[in-house]
Amino acid sequence: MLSVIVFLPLVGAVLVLLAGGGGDRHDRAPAVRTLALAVSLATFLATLLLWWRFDGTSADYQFVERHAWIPAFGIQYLVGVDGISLLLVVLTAFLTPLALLSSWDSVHKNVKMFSFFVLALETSMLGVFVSIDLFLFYIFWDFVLIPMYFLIGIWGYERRVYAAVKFILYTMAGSVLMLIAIIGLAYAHGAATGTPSFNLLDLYSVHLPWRTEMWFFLAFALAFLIKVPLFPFHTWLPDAHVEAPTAGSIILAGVMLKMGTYGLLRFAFPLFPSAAMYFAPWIAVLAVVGIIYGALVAMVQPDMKKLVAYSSVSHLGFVVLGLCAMNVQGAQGAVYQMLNHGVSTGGLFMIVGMLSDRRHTRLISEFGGLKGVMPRLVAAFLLITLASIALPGMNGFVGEFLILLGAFLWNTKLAAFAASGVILSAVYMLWMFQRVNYGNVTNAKNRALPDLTPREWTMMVPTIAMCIAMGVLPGVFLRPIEPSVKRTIERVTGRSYGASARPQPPLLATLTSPRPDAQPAPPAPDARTARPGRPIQHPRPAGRERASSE
Amino acid sequence: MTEYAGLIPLLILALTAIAAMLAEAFREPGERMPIAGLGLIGLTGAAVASVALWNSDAHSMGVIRSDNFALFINLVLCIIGILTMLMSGDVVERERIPAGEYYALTLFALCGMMMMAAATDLLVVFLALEILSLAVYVLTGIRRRSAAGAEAAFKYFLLGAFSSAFFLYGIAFAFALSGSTRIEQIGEALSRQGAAEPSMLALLAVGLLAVGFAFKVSAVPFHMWTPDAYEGAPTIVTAFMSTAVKAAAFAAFARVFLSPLEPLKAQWIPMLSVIAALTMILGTVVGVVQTNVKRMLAYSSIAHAGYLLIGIVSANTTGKAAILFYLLAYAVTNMGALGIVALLGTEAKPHDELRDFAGLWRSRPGLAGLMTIFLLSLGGLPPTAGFIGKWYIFSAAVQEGHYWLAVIGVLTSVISVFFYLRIVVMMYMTEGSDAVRPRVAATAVAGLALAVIAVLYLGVLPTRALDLALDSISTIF
Amino acid sequence: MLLLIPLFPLAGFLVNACFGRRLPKSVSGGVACAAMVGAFTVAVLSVLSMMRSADGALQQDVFTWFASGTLQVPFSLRLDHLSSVMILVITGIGSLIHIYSTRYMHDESDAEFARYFSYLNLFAAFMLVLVLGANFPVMFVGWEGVGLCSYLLIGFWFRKKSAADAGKKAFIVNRIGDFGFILGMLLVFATFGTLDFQQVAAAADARAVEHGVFGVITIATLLLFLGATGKSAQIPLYVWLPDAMEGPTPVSALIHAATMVTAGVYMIGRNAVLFSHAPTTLAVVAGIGAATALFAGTIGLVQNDIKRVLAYSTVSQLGYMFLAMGVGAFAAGIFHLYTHAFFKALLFLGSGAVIHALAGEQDLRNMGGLKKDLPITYWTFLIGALAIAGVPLLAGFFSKDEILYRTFTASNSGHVLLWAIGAVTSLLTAIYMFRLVFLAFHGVRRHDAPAAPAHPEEEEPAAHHAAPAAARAHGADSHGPGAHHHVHDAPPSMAIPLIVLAIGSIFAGYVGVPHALGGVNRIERFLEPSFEVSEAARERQNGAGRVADRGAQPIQTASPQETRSADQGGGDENHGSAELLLMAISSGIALAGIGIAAYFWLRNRPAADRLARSMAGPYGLLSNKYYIDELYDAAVVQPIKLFSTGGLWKGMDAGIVDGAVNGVGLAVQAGSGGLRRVQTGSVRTYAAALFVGVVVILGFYLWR
Amino acid sequence: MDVAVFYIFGAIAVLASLFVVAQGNPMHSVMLLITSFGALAGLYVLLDAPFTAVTQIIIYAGAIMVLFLFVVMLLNIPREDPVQRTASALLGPTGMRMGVLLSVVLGVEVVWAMSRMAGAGFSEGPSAPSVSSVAGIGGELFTRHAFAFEATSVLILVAMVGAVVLARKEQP
Amino acid sequence: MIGLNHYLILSGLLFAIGTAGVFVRRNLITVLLSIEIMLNAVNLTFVAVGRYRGNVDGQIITFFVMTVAAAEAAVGLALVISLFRHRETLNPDAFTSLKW
Repeated sequence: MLSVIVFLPLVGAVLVLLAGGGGDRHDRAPAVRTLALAVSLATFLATLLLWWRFDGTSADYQFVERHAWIPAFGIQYLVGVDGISLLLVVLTAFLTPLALLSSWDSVHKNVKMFSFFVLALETSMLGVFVSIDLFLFYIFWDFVLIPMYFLIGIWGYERRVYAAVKFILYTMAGSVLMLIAIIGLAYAHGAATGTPSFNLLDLYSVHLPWRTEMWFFLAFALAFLIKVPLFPFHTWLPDAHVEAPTAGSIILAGVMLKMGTYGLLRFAFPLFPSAAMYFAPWIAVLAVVGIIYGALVAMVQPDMKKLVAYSSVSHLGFVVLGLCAMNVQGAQGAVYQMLNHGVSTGGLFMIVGMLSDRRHTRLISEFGGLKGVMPRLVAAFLLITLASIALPGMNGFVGEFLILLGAFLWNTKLAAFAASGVILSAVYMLWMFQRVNYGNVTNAKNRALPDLTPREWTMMVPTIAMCIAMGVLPGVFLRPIEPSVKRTIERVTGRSYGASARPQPPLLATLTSPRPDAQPAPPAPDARTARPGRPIQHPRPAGRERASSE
Repeated sequence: MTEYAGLIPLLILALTAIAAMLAEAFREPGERMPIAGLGLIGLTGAAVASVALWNSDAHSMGVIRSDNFALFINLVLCIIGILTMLMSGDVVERERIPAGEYYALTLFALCGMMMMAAATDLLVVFLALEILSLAVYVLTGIRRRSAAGAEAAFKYFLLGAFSSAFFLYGIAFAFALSGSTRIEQIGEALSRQGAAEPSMLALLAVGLLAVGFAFKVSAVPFHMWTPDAYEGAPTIVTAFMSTAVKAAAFAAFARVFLSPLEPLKAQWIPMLSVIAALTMILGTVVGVVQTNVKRMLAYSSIAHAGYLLIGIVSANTTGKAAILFYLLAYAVTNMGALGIVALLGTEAKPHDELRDFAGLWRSRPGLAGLMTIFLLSLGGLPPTAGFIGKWYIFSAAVQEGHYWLAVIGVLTSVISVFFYLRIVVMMYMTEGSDAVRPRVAATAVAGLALAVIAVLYLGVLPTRALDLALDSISTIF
Repeated sequence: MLLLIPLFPLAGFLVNACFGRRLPKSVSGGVACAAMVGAFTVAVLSVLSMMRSADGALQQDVFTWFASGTLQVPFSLRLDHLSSVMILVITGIGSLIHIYSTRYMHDESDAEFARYFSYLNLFAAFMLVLVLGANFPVMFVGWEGVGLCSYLLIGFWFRKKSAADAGKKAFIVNRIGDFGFILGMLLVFATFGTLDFQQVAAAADARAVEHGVFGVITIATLLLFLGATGKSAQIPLYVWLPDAMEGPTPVSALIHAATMVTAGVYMIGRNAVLFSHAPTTLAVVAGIGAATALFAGTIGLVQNDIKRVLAYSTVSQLGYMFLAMGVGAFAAGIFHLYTHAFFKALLFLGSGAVIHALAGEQDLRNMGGLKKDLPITYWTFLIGALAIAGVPLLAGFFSKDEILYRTFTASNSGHVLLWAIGAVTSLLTAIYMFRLVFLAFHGVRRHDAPAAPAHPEEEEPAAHHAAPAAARAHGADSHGPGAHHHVHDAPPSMAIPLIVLAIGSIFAGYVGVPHALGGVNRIERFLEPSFEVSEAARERQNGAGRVADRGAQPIQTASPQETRSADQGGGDENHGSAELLLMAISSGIALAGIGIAAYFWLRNRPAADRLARSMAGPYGLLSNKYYIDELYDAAVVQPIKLFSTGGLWKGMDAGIVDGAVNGVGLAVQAGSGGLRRVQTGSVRTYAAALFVGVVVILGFYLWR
Repeated sequence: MDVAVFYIFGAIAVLASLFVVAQGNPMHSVMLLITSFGALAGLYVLLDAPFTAVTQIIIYAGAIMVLFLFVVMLLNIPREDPVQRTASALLGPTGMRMGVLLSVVLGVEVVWAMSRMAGAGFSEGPSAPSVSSVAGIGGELFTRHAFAFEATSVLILVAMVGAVVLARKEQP
Repeated sequence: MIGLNHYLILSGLLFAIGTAGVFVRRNLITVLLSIEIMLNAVNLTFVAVGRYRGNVDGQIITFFVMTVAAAEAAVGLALVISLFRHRETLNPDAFTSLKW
């Protein structure tokens, strides 16, 4: 089942190659497009089936497939989904057809190869999310770069080559260190049990010396944080986004950035709990800086795509913050926010793509007064904008609220700073929205732009429907996430002594004089804040103590 | 029979080479003769013989040991040879290279390489080295009309001779140490001495032998000949020597350093680590600004030597197996990449400058696609052989705790991706020059197809090859 | 049943949003009005059934909205006495304003007309959710939702830059408040482990009142109050409301006078128990409220845009309400909210009628003498003005008086000062309202008069309104009919709402006749239960209540009820005369204000100009609204923009961060360029390199 | 006696070699190298290796050096080019001096290493009887070193083919 | 008494002189001659070690080295001739068309 889902797009990609004939044949383009779309839709339907058959109450991996691959090194073809990855898989399959649609009219250059790369990209992204074997994961992880590189480099805008090269080198530079850490981890397992293993579930139980754990964590975290991208590792993103074709931007923002946060949650944190606990505050600080920084920089961007790109930096900062909080609300909210951001930012890029298809520019100053010209498109734009600024009732709110709640329960100050992102997101999005859509039509070129075409309707309707559905009925999505998130948190915090002694929220600690007042009333907001029976310790990760006693 | 069984692949190749010369001698002027076919037959025969000898661990004449290690290298060399033969046909004709001599020297070189990989006597290693070196020097300069070819050959020759003098001096010290050039005896003498306080002779021997091998594998700072020789040589020869010479030299390197000199591990690991690091760094860094594809790939080949050195530095099972696998992966990859460069050349122009690749995607999408796969493999991106090879090598380093080498390795491989991508950028993202693109012969296509299949096969399903490599290293150590 | 109330307008929204472009105005307007009337009907029925129900409240858990860990957020609606007042106001006044709008907006195209009504319906839906929400997140849905609708409606004439800017400003300023609201919510959850109003109240009740303590409840309530200042346009976040007058006038009436802006007041009332446990916060609320009331009142004195005057008046009145909340007079605050909804809606609609009649003219200086032409408008407007001024026996009198009385008798420190401010504000209110009345309806028409040349400082930011109408007629988006024509009075569909509201403005106050006047203050008694911890919640709290058992019981569990009943007990006997006295004073103030206005703007208009000239400094300050907008712009907006552009984007991002990234690339290239120079091409260099290697290696070995 | 002979031949070899590299005329260099080889042959005799000494004279001095001489005369360049001003410092006289310096360092290193290897089998006379008979050498050569011997045939074949390929005049 | 290290030192000196030749001389033929010096130095080592160890291998290896030297000389001189044909010079520094 899973393998079928993962490799169906690849098979489709090969079929596309065959169907496209030799060279760049324009007469075959419609057939190629249709075929690619059909394949991606079939994949999407398959993922829906997967969701349908998924047992949302279990935290275990489901639909597991296991084949020996390189037995000498304990490498397996081992795939499965749990609550965390399930919806990301669905998201990937959901966005790919939209991405294909978004480039329906704007890509003319070698449609065959374009479709090929998009489908290959889908396979690799799906592979990233379903891999349980770290080696397999890394292969997919790295392979993702290749199709994306070509998508940006061939079908992008003016500075596409620079952006593509920067994209691939930057993200590769981060991930190669992770490769070393993966290998080191596998051998650590080998040293402990006699056989190296790349199976994630085996590796969860590996105990590392503090220094090793720290370095490995940093290697993993760097790879993921670059991908996220967390401030200050984000500069590849604006370039990549701005230069990528619409489909590339949609997938890049919609799915690929999530690979980073997914990796943090799935790999970096549970594999190295002590180090994760030790570094989480620092990462969270970066995340909060990123939230504000991304928003402020987004505010002053003259280019819509760049603006949305920086907004991604800001939004993903929320996700990372939620992960760093490592409590149920934070982590669940983070996972949810990954989905939200995928849909809403995907939608934003679709809109920007539509505008730039019409006008061949993305500069905000080139637009103005579009609402009078294209009311439907602007209405869609507005809805997506609202989803992006986390209006309650749209998807973004639930995620951001949970994240802020989780963060708040963990560290009040950070959450307070992060919450200012709520203001700033409204500032930059609405300002952009206003400059583009309101006012008089000042630029004659904008006077006669066509409104949404049927093709664009078919892109926008599902996207907006998802935005609203995820805002109104988040339970449907949150429920399967919860068991897996909880288990992950147990892995991270249960094993680390630091968990029970998370620092008291400083704001409360300093501002409330009678201490009992500050104690949360039962039911305790989160199992993590106070675990009965655990002595409160100095909030220092155990590993440090281990290291210092050596 | 068993006394000579291990020589069979060598003999087959030597005889094929002689047959090629004779064929040339009996060729009427202007007659086309499928000498490459002859070579293919011989190489296939050698490969079959190698397979047949598998697990036999045949010792022949006291100095040739056709253990699985040597046989694995034999197979790699046969693959390189076969690919060379397949892709040479057009090139030889186009460049007006004397066909008989070209094939004969290639086959002699391969013969020398196999000898080098299997030799258990330093003297034989030296002779084999000279055989392959002389053949390759000549191949480098085989285009007599080309001044660059002559210059490249001369530089290669002069430095080769210079370094082989050092190598020989090293052998002399090893001889002084143990009274023999047989590696078993050297090993015995060394382990008799104990590793604690190695004698001055042993150290000199290690240092000078390392110099000789490092030269052949083009490690920094013994690499200077590489870019010039690779650039000046006919491209197909570049492909051949960048892969085959490296394979043979690393085989001997591993056999000598990991077996008799193993007791001195503590002495040579720091030295080779530094060399490996320098090699990786210099190879990639200088590769960044190259504008000639052959020269770029020459620097890339230097970098790859650095990665392979990590395997030797690691000096463990994984490392040794990794060397073998990496050699195989690198062989098919680089043969493919340089093969395409060779096939793109025309009589008038070699078309090996970066800008000559502009727009290849339009004019020759197939070649561009293959080139991309080869370049990705060189860069170590999945799902290609190059990735598995790098992973394997770095595994070895990590296993031994040489994290810093692994880190340098991965970081330089990122840098190297940059210059591989420059070619990709040219091919896909730059508007094309209207360079004449020659037809590509069916045999060459077959060769490229073989190479790309191998690259992808080794990248996706490396298990068999990895097992084979692991199976091949039991006898050295 | 409760769900139906917001669903009606939501359905109306969906119909108009999806099909409105193709529907004629009669249908889309009809649908919208029907939805509101339907909602009103259901609301009345709900209130009736609530009154009959045992615990005086109706609750409906629709579904679990979201849940994570111990956080459970059901989508619950709750109707109790407090919210019943609100939903009646919203649906009732909302219906009237919808009806009014069908005429007022009739000049728009079909599509715009439908868009207008879809927004208006959506607003009503969100407002009802806000009011009915049984927990913080659901309230927040409405809270943000109304903000959105406000944004959309303010920017309804999106082609006008000022309108779009105002909409954006409203939303963003609201967001600043929401920032506080969210944090407050989070802190509430972190403290009490729940977000349900009832449970929070019960849990808070179990804690000590934070007298003189800057405790967690104080922080939480302050944060929530920040949200309230945003939504209800209090200092320091009031700046959006005057600008919001860029929207259509009915919108100003509904959203920016009657309903949305009172959400902050409502929210405090909703969390009365929580707030009464934080005296510090209450003091802040009272202080801010009073300051805002005075501050806005002074500005209102000199504005020349008819709607802006009303807007500052609204801000000022909202300040009153907060003052009431701050002194613990929650019922009085809500009472004023309720009466204010009537007369302020009336005033806005009346001004709308004027504007409609004058083809979009909003500048007072261009009006005058409209009494004859617009009799209905005039008389209804006059009633509204009298009501807001606090003239006895009209609605505003009772509620305003209640607030002043409560303030005077409050236990807050400085309560007399607060009272004094309130009284002054009351005077100002009377003055500016009647300035408005006299300028607009009395005297002679000055519609083509240029803006007073003698007072260049009177050039308002919104000066384009004052520009000759003929010039504006060219604007494609001028919302009035193009040219001057016969000035006509409000047509029936506009007149009827005016009349109904006028009646309301007169009689709405009689539900709260104070004891001093022999009344029973029915509204206060009606609202009381909503400001206390319900028995059911208290039981739940005690049942689960480990908190109450932990440690010593708080020394003093001051529920607002106790404080109030203590006050009241004394009030009836001891303060009865005091209350009458105060009442007399305020009545006097109102009449004095009217008198002053009459002197300056009816009798001796040059005196007003002279006064303005002689006090040019203060006058300029006031007419420029204390330069607060400019201050914000210079102190906050521009620095952030500059910092973001120059510091963060160009400096940090492109310079340092990306510079580092590209720097690595350049360093590699430079290193590459340098290292390749070693490759001289000369074989002897190569040999030297090789030789160096040999010598170094041997040296390394021999050295050791 | 042995000592004197060693030093005399050694001195000749070193001096002749020095002059080979120290003076510029290739013809003279070849001649001096032959002298050096002769001295080495003398040392070989001193080392009880008369057969090697003979081959040294006959093959090395006689055949190989004649080949060199032949090429020197064929190309007829009695003097080398003057030092050119080149762009890179590594090519100029400084570079040359650096090379010489390196050689000196190498020489010092080796000499230092060798002189430190006093002790058994190094500083005293030969301990084992010498095997210097041609028969003995031949026996060893064709048994233990048979493969190497065969390998040289390939080597020579390659050299021959190579020399022919490289030196042959381009066919029209 | 002449010890083995005398021979080794002598061969070391010769080897170093040979290396120097590669750098000093600007004539390809002399450079080749320098390499011959180096090979001969090594030969001396082999013979001396063989003698002092009573091992005939030293002399045998010398023969192989001579063969190699001959082969190298053949190829090297062929290359020299080929180069000379292209450039009419034997200065190694003249051949720098391949660089960087």
